[in-house]
Amino acid sequence: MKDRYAFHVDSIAYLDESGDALGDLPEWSDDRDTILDAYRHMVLTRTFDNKTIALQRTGQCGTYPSVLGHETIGTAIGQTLAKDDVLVPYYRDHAAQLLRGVTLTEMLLYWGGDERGSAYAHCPEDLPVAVPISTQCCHAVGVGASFRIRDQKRAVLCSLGDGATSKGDFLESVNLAGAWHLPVVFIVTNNQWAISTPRHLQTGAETIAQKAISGGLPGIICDGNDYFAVRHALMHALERARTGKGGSVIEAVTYRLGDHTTADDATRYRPAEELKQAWEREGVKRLQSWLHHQGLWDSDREQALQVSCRNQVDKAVEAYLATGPQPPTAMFDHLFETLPAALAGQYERLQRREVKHG
Amino acid sequence: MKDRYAFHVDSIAYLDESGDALGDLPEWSDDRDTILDAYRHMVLTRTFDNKTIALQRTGQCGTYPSVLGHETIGTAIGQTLAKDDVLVPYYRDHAAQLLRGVTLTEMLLYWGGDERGSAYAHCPEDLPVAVPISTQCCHAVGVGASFRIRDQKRAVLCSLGDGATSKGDFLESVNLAGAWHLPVVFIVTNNQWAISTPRHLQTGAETIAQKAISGGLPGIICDGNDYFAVRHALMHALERARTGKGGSVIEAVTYRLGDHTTADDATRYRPAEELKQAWEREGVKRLQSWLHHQGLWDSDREQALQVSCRNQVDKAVEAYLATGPQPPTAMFDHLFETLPAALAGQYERLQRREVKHG
Amino acid sequence: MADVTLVEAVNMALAHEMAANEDVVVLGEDIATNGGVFRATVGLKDRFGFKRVMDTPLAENLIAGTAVGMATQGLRPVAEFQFMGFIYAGMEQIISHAARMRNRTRGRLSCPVVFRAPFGGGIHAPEHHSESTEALFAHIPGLRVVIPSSPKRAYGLLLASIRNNDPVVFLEPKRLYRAVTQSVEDDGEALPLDTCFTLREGSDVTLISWGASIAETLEAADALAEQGVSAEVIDVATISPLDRETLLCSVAKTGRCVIVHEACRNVGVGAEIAASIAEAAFLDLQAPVVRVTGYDTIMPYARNEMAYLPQVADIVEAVEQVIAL
Amino acid sequence: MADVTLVEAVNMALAHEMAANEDVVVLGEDIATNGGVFRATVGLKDRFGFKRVMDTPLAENLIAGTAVGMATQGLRPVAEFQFMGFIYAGMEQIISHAARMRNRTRGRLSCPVVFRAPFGGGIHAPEHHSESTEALFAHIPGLRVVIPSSPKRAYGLLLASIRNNDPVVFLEPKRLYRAVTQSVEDDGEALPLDTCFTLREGSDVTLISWGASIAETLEAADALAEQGVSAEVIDVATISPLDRETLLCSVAKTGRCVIVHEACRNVGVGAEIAASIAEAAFLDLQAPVVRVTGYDTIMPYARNEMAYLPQVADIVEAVEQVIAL
Ligand SMILES: Cc1ncc(C[n+]2csc(CCOP(=O)(O)OP(=O)(O)O)c2C)c(N)n1
Ligand SMILES: Cc1ncc(C[n+]2csc(CCOP(=O)(O)OP(=O)(O)O)c2C)c(N)n1
Ligand SMILES: [Mg+2]
Ligand SMILES: [Mg+2]
Repeated sequence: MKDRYAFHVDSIAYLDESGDALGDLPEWSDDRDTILDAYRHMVLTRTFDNKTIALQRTGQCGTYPSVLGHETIGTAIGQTLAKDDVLVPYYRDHAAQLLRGVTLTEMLLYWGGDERGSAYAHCPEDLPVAVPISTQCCHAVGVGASFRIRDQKRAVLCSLGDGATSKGDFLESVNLAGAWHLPVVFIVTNNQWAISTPRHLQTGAETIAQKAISGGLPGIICDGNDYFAVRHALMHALERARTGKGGSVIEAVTYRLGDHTTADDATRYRPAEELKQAWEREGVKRLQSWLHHQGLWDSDREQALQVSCRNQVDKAVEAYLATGPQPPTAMFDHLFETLPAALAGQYERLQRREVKHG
Repeated sequence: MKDRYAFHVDSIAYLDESGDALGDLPEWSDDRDTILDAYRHMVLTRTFDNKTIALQRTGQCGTYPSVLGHETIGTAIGQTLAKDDVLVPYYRDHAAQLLRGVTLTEMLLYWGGDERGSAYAHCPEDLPVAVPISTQCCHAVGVGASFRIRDQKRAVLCSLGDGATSKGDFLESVNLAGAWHLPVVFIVTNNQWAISTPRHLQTGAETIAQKAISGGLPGIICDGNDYFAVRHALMHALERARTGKGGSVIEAVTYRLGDHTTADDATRYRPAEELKQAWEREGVKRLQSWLHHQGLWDSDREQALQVSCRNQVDKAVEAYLATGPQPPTAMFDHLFETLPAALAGQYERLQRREVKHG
Repeated sequence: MADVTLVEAVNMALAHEMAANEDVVVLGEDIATNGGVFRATVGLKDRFGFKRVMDTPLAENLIAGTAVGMATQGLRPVAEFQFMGFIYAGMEQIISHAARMRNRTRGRLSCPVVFRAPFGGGIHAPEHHSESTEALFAHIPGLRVVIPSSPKRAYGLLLASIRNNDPVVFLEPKRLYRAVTQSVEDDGEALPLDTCFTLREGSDVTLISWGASIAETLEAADALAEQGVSAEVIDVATISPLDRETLLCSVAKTGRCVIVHEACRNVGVGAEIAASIAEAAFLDLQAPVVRVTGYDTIMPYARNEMAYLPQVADIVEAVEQVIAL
Repeated sequence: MADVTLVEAVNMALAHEMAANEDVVVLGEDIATNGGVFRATVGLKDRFGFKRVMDTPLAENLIAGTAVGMATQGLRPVAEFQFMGFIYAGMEQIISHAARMRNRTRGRLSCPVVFRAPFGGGIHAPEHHSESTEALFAHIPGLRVVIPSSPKRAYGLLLASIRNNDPVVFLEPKRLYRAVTQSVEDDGEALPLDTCFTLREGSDVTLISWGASIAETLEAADALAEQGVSAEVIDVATISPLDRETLLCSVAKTGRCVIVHEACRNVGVGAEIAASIAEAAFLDLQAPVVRVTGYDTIMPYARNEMAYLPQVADIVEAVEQVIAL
């Protein structure tokens, strides 16, 4: 006797590589302003990225992970999340975080090695970047559980990379989201690499999205360089979450166009040809082409945008470079809510030492 | 544009609840001797179980997890594994371990709180019980990897409970088995409960077997009280593994007929009616009925078997109770291969102390 | 006023604070319907509902991390690990997130989680059910480590730990769970988290201990009194941050000190206490600070576990040794 | 004979032992094709093949547990954690299995795994990339903890660790990875795992350190020599089990002791050393044992990390303090 349980994941796309529609676009594509905003934001993100890499190369910033090739996903996340949803980002979510209200200067401070970069004056409930891979997934379900406990109609967006899906945290969290019916959407940026580890060494699964099945969640794949596909998948998933229909997993397929971080040299392990081909599919140019085809964009606007982005970034860099370091004693300031008596001696010693040594 | 990736898991069964064949039995069911052996072993296991619970109740054994309801799965595992395969058991695998060569006395020593219970004189490569749930899954893929590294055609059988499938270890290991194409078969004893946590709170997944999909492994469900189904699933999976076709996940569906352990009282959380129904489906009686229907069993044989099992168990209990404790200094004997000089002082102090305090 | 055991006092404190504060929630394995394998959470689900009393899937890393996430939303989760031997899967979340969320965000988010776990040996349980690894947590900045050793201190310290706005690892000596009863008033009075408790005053030697070993330490003090030795007994209780003041004042008075703990000796909390006292009370000490501890071995299985645990005679012998100097 | 850096010496030892013994295998994230993010495993894949040099999926718990499983089959896995800050997910496997497999099976199975991880601060890396939590492992019976501080010791101690039949946590001070070169002969000579290394003899004070802090400690010894203070410098190197003999002999000679480590002070390895010396050398000590350590805070991000790390001036000041007594 045999019974069969069947499962599936679908893969969606709206634009081809050259920015032509593959068929009908989603209804919301009428909202041209938002789409123009998206494009502008992608360019801002890329401008910031270039600048920050330059700062790192000249010793003015710490190790930095380039967002090149991830602008589309981040922008779609930032645009789709509601103000009172919560973003649980990973370290390549610059585009999303900026739209949430993290300032360019905060971001520079963070990568420049200053804790104040995670103080997020404008999105106080969003989580900071979790450096230990995949650990943020557990936080996301915790935030989602708090929404359920308090009967709030809010969603959590948890972002992670393809490498992160191999770590138990992700799978345990997907399982909890399913068991507790939590309003948590996981979006996996499958950029084909985890540092030097290619996607096929990361898992034997045909898709990343199918990992959702292990927790009883729906999974979907979208072209991560296709703004319409990513945003559409997100809108649907977040709406489900907010309306009590539970969590889901989105796999957004893209390619990491840069090195892993400024400390990495991808030529050691990555075929040049593969990179070249990936550039053909990248999302910023693709959305620009679509806008061109619609008559919504031209080279004048492009030039103006470039100038304005550079100005914005330059100002942020200025503010960053003008921010003096915290005093050394700052390491005690937020260790506990109030400094325990047991640490008063160390605090004073540090104060004295600084006065002495400079 | 939409692409679809499809997945499935099948569920198999050969006997109905009363031990009648649902259709054709597997070919190997001609081998009546092995099936009779299986039944005899199930009865031995159950005899041991009853006795050990009695020992615990009278202060002669430590906390003990009853195997009631799990005899069929364990027996099928023990019969299907080849001598040079490796068993990575969990703590409810008495039936399997006994067939591997663990002695009844070793088992009593283990649950009686004596490390020598894991010395396994007769199956030196099998892993000991891993108390921290699910952690053994990682060991199993490690053993599987060593087979691959050394080009050995051996399989690993990793056993775990339904609760254990929620812990990252299992999912990470399934993923590695898929990515590295390892000869590891995971068998999940889904007995509906993890202590007091029912299956539906453990995961939102419709089946446990579908968790295999997250790592790109095949998954299959079998009736865990149906000796033919469990053994057939195992034979197929192990053969695949040994012949380089990779790992898989088997979900064996049964019911924990006893308390979680002797320290537990399941009436606190479990409906009596559910338990009653489960007894209708249990596997030992079911195989007995099948044997009866085939004319292979009768009450005389049954009585003789009961007597012989009791004798075997009584002898083991005698040997167990006659085994004096290790000397306290035994705690140093296998800490390292040789005792580091740094610990010589502590060792001597313990020796002296024992002489003094008795 | 009720006569309660230590584990009942834990339950009382949980119930009190859940009633007083909606943000307090409880999660862990088998804690809701079953009331916890040690019955510490019994009755909470019926009183406060499934929403606030949550049975989790079997995954300690997830339990720890989910609690951290909840806390960033202002909830005050009390997360139970069924045994301390199973807390290690949660270490990454405790070390890398719970202890750091406030610091990392410069106070924007915080982590008022209590991580509860029964710990220690002596109940004849299987492997991994008898650990005492408080030292691992005491070494992590940003965490508090609290260990009660009586029903009253369990009640007052657990209330304080839940109300505290930072993460607390709250370890309950399971050997004492039902060892004694004490009359505890359910008055919501918390105890301080930064002070050791002097259980008995004395002038000849300071005995410093915590957790289940407090029982043997007090017995040893009795035995010593019969020999005419007056022992001061201090329950450290708030293991980290450590109240060195109380300890040093006592040693300044007695000039001698013996530290007793069940955990392994090497790099245990006793080492920190001994090093701190030996440094700060260098001129007061008339004898070296001596540690009476578990051995630097794996905790033996049940049959031999008593050989591992510090006994009254070991403490008395150590005191005799330092007194002789 | 080649002039090599510490990380090159690590690579040399790995290559040597892989060539000598087929059972030695290497696994971790990005260690094969990429040769490790610090290049410690560079060239191994080309030389020994994918079968013995394995890029793993991204899961530290899995890396640790897979290594344990391999070891039960007699392989000798060397598992790399990319940074010590990411080892915590592997703690359950290291504590509950690696350290216990031999004991649990009464010697039937064993666990000859080396868990390698770069550790310590000073390279201006992001959060979690600068930890020094050797104390957590030193507290676990059944584990060895080894920390080299020169290319020669890296080579010799790593060979010894791989050949040792028990689990070793091998921590590499990444600040020293490329700080100096030393001529190291690839002769397969292992160093002992149970002996501290006396780097410099002296008579006035014993300076005890390990890891990257050895650099500042040696500099401090130079500075003190100019002041006429003769400092003995000992590199503990084999952190656990701890060679107390060498340390005590030195303190018996000098009567004074300063311990220097980068990790937090509270319940650090320095506490164990200080407590052991203060107990065993009670009558030899002319001043309290003083610890110069990192603060009991979260390691600050890059901009302020130097304020956290013990500096030469801090060591000199501590020595002046104990000499003044
Ligand atoms: C637990 C943990 N292990 C290792 C690292 C080091 N590390 C940083 S990024 C990274 C790869 C992550 O890959 P992926 O999840 O695919 O994200 P991507 O960088 O490709 O966007 C690794 C191994 C880490 N930060 N945390
Ligand atoms: C890591 C860990 N957490 C908790 C426990 C305590 N515990 C022992 S058995 C068990 C339930 C396991 O359930 P399942 O995997 O379904 O196996 P079953 O007992 O039902 O056969 C728990 C929570 C443990 N041993 N290890
Ligand atoms: Mg990636
Ligand atoms: Mg179960």
